[in-house]
Amino acid sequence: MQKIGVFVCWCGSNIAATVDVKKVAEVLKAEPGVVISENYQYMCSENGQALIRNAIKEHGLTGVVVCSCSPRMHEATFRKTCESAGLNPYMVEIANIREQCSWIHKDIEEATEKAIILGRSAIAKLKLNAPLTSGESAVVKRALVIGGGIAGIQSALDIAEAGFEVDIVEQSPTIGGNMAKLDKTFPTLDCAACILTPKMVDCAQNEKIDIMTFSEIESVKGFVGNFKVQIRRKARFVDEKKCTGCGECMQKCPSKKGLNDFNMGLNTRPAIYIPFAQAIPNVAIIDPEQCLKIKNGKCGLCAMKCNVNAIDYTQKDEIIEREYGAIVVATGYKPISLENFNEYGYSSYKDVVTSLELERLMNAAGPSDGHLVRPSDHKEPKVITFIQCVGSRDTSGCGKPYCSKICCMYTAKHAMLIREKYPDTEVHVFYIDVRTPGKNYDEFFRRAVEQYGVDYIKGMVGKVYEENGKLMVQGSDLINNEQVVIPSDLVVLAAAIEPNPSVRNIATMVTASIDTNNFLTEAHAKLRPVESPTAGIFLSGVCQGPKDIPETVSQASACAAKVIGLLAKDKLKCNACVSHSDEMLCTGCSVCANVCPYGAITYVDKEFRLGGGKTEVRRVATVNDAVCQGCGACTVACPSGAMDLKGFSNKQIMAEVDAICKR
Amino acid sequence: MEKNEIVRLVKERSGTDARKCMKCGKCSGRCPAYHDMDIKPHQFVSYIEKGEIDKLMQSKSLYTCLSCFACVERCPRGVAPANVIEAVRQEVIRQQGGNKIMAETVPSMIDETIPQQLLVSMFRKLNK
Amino acid sequence: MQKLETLMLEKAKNLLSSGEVSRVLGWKKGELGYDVEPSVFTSAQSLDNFVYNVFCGANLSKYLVQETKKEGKILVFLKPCDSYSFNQLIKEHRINKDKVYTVGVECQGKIDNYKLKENGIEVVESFDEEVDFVTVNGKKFTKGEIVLGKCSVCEKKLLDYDEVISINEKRSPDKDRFEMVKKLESMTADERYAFWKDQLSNCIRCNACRNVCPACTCTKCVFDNDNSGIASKANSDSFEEKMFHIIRAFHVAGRCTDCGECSRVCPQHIPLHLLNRKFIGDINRLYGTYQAGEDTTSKGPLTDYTKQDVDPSDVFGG
Amino acid sequence: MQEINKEKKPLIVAFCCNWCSYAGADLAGSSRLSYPADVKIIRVPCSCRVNPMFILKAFQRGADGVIICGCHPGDCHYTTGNYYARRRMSLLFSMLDYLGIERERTRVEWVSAAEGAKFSKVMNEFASKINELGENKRLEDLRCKN
Repeated sequence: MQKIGVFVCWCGSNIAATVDVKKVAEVLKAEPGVVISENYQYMCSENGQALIRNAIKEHGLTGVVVCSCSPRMHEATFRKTCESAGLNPYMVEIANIREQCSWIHKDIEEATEKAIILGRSAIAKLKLNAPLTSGESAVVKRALVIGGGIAGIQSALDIAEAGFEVDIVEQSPTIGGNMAKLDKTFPTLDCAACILTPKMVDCAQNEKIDIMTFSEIESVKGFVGNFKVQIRRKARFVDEKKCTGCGECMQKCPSKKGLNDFNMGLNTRPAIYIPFAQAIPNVAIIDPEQCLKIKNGKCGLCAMKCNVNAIDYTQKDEIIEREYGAIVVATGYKPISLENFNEYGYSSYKDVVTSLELERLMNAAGPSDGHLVRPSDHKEPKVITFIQCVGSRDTSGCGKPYCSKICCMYTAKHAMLIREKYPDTEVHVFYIDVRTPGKNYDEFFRRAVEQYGVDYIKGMVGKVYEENGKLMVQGSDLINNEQVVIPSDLVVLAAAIEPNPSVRNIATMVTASIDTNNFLTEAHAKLRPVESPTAGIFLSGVCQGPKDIPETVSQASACAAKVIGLLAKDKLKCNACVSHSDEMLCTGCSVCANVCPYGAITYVDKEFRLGGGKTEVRRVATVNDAVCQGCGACTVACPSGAMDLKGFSNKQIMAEVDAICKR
Repeated sequence: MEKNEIVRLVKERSGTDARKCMKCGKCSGRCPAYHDMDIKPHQFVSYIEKGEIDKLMQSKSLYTCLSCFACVERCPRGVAPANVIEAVRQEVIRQQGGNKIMAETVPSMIDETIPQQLLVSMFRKLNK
Repeated sequence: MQKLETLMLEKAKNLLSSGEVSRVLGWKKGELGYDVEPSVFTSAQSLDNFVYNVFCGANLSKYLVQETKKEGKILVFLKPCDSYSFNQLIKEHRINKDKVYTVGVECQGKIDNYKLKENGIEVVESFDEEVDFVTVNGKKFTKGEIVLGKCSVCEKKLLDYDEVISINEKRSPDKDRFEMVKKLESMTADERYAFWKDQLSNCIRCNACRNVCPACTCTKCVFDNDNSGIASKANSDSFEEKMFHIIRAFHVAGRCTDCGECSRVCPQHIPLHLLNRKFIGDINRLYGTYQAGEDTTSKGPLTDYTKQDVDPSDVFGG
Repeated sequence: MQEINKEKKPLIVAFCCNWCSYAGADLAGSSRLSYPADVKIIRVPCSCRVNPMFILKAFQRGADGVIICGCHPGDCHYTTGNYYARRRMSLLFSMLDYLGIERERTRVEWVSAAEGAKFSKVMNEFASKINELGENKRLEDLRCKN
C-alpha cells in the first residue's frame, strides 16, 4: 500500500496569493493513497524540509509530492531532503504550481482548480514511480590522444601535467603534424620549430606520455571511462627501442628516390629515413615500397651499417589493446587536393605551389635550405603572386563551402617575410576579403600593406597561363574595375584545408557525430565546444573546425581540462533515468540503436526458457546505463514497446495524461 | 512593362541567384571579352541584384559577351553571370518586337566564315 | 502456370532429397480450388499437395520468423512482394538468413477470394493464366475483375534470391498505387472523416490484419501488453478502432513494404492498406522515395533525419 | 456558443521537453506572461520521448488539443531528439488529418529556454484556436462521458 505525502508550498505570497493553498492541500488529501497533506509558507526552507523529513519518518511515506515552484528550481533540493530521511530520491514528484500556475493566472478559483489538477497528475505519476539508483562505473585513469600535431601534443602535455597517463597515437612516423612543417608563425613571426620542438621533446621525455607513431586506431569499444581500444602499430622495419637515430643508414641507402613527404614532395629521401632532424621519436623508418631488400631481397646495406642491429626487414604490423577513460580526437587537417582547379595551373606548372609548399621552400631545413627559389629552375623569383580562397568559400562543389580561416593571415605572413628577406621582390595578393579578427591580427595584415608595400588586389584570379617563361596571372581588380594580368615567377595558392580523411573512420569507431564537411560536431556549439555529444570523446584542434595555432592550443588545453575533470573521478555516477529494454518483449530489430545518439544500445544473443524444458536463443537489446543520457528516442522508435524510460515511463506519462484529462 | 517586373523576369529567366555572389570577381578575372565590355560580368550580377536594369539593357556588353560561359564555369558560388547577360539580352530583343532574325532565315546566312560560337548563340536566342 | 508449378516442385524435391533443405515452405491445395493455404512440407510425399497458382496470394515471409528458429534449412518460395517483406525481416534480424534457401517465383497477380465470394462463387471450375480468365459456376471472369487490390498496382520486382524460377516477364501495373490515397486527400476533412468512420466502424478487432502483417512480428503486441498503457483486446468504443489502426500503421511506418496482406485478409473488407500507403506516400514526398525491404541495410525514414526536414506544421497535404 | 464554452472549458495537454520548452514555460511564468489555465503541461525529457500513443491517449481521454514543444531543431539537448520527433509528428499529424480529424487540434512548436514570450503567445493562440473548434467530438471517448 502506497503512503503518499503531499506538501503544498505557499512560496510566501508567490503561490498563496493566487492559489488557495489550503484548499489544494485539503482536496489532495482525499486522493487515494495520500496519507498526509500539509501546506507551509516556504517548503524549501530548513523548516519546510524538516516538515517533509518528519512526515516521511512519522507516516512511513513511500512517496512525496511537493506542489511548489518549477522542478528545475528545487527538484534536486527535495530529492536530497527525502534521501536524508531514508526515502529514495526518485520517489519525489514536483507539481509546478508557481511558474505554470500562480504566476500566470489571476483568477483564484481557476488557479486553485488547476493547481489541484497538477497535484493529482503528480500523484498519479508518483504512484508508478519506482526507486531508482544511479549506476556507477569505474574510470580508467588513462587518456588516449588520437593525432600528434600541436593539438594532440598540447592536450597530452596538459593531461600528463595533471598526473594522468596519456598515449598519443599518430599515423605518421613522427609527431609534430602540420605545424612542424611551418617556417614562421603569425602574428609574432617566431619560428615554428623553435616553439614546437621543445613541446615535442617534452612529450618524449614525460614519463606519463607514451608516444605511438606510425600507428592507427583499429577499433574502439566501450563507453565513457571504459574504452577498449585496439591500436595497429604498423611495421616500420626498424626496432624503435634499439635505433639511436644516428642516421648512418640514411647515408648508405642506395635507393634514394623516394618523395620526401615532410618537404611536400619537393625533394627526395632514401628508402630508410628519419622524417626530419627533430623528429620524435628520432628513429628511422623503412619505406617497404622503395627498399631494395624488402622488394627483391638484394641489398641489406643499412642492416650491415647499423651498429645497434635495429633493422628488422621481417617486422610485421602489431595490434595492441589498451584501456582508456577518455579519448581526445586531434586528427587535424590537410590542404585539399587541387585537381578541381585547373584554372590555376597547379598540376601544369611547377612554379605554381601551395602555401604549405612555400613554407618548406622558405624553411631553413627545407629542400632549398631556406633560400627561396622556384622549383622549376631554382632561380630566385622576382614577382610572386598569391591567390587566396583557393577552394574555400566555394559552393559550386569544386571546393569547400566554409572559410578556411588561416589563409588570410599566413598569406600576409608570407608576403611580409618575402619582402623582408628579398626586398627587390614584387608581391601581389589577390583576395576576396581579408579576414583578420584576433588579437594583433589586423595590425599584422596592415603592416604587410603599409610597411612592406605588398600589393593587395581585391578580386579573384580567372586563370594562370604561361607566356615567355612567365606565369601570367589574369584576374579582376574590382576596386579599379580592371582586368589585370600579372607576369609572375612564382604563384602561391592558399588552398583550403579539410579535416584529415582518417577522421571519418575514427568518428564512426567512437560514435562521434560528424558534419557534412567532415568536421566533428561539438556537444554544444557555444557552451560545450570541446566535447563531442558522445560522452568521453573530446575534440582538440582543427578536427572540430578550421582554426589557427593560438586557437588550437587554447582549445587543446580546454579539452585537456575536460579530460582531467573526467579522469579525476574514481567513479562516474550515471544518469538514473535511463532507458531499459524488456527482454521478454524485445525482438532485437535494431530500430532503437539506429536512433540512439550515444551508441548506448547493443545487442546480445540470450537464451530464454520457454517452459517445458525448452529454451530459445533470441537477440535482445541491452542499454549501457553509463552511456544512456535518457532522451527517450528509442522508446518511441521501438515498435514492440520493449524500450521504456525509467522516471518517464509510458505508464507514468499516460497516468499524467489521464489525471489531467479527468474532469 | 514595369521596371521591377522586368528585373523579376530577367532574374527568373537567368535561373541564377545573384545573392549567392560573394563579390570575388573571378568571373571578370576570367572573361576573355573583358576589355570590350562597358559593364563587366561581375557588375551584371551586382546591378541585377540592385534592380538597375536600365543600365544593363543599354550596355554594349550584351553584344560583346561571347557566351563562352567561362564565368559560369569558374564561379565558386554557382552564380551564372553569363546567364544574366543572356537574360538581359533576351529582354532587349523581346522588347524590340519583330526586330530579330527568324529561324527560317538562318540557313541562308550560313557560310564557312561564320564562327560556330555565333551560330550556337544565334540558335540559343531563336529557341526562346 | 502449370509449368511454373512443375519447375518449383522439381526444385523442392531435388533440394529435399539432396538434404540441402529439410523443409519446404509453400502453398497447399485446398478442397475447393481457391482455398489455397501456406504450408510447410517435410517430405517428397507431402509435396503432392503442393500448388502454385493464381490463388497463392499469401505472403510466406512471416512464417520464416518461427521456421528459421528450427533445426535445418528451409526452402521458401517468394513472390516479388514477399521478398520485400523478407528483406525487411532480415534487416530487423527477425530471420536467420543462413537457414533459408530462397527461390524467387514469377507472379502475375493473384486472385482476391473475397471478390470471388461476392460473386456467389463456391467452386472454381478452372482457371487459366495464359488466357487470363477464371471460370466459376460456368461464368467467366477476367482476372482484372477479381485480382487482389495489391496486385493491380504492384511494381515490385524480383530481388536477390538464391535462385529464380520465372518464365514470363512481369507485367507492369496500369494503375497508380496512390490513386485512392490522393483521392482521399483531395476530399474535405468531413468527407474523409465520414469515409473512415464508415470503414473503421466495421472493424471487429479480429486482429487478422496484425497477425498476417510481416512487419508485426513483436513477441507481444502492445495491444496485448497490460503494461503498455494502451492494452485493448477488443474495441470498447469507437475511439479504440481508430487508435488501434493508427498505432498499428504508425508502428509499421517506414517498415511497411506495402505488401497489402492487411487488406487481403480483412474479413470486413476495410481498405487498411490505405493507412499504410498514406504513410508511405508522405514519407516519399517529405523525405525522399523509400521502399522498405528493397535492401537489408539502409536506415528507415523514421530512424533517420535531415536537418532540413519540414516542420509538422507545414506538412498537412490534405 | 460562448456560454457553452464557459461551462465546458477546453482541455489542452502540452508536452514540453525539459531542457528548452519547459524552461521556456518557466520563463513565461517568471515574466508573468499569462496564458489560459486550460493548458496543462507534462514534462518529458525530450520531444522525442513523446509517443504517438500519448497523444492519442490524451484525445481518447477527452483532450481537445495536444501541443508538443521542443528545442529548436539543431539545439536539442540530446543533439538529435527533436529531429526524430519532427518526422514522427509530421507523419502522425498528417495521418490524423487524413482521418478527417481537425488539423488544428495538434501542433508542434519549437520554444527555447529564452522564449518565455513565445511560449505564452503560442499557448494563447493554440488555446483560442481550440476554443474556436469547440469540443473534440471526432476523437471522443464514450467512457469519459457522464
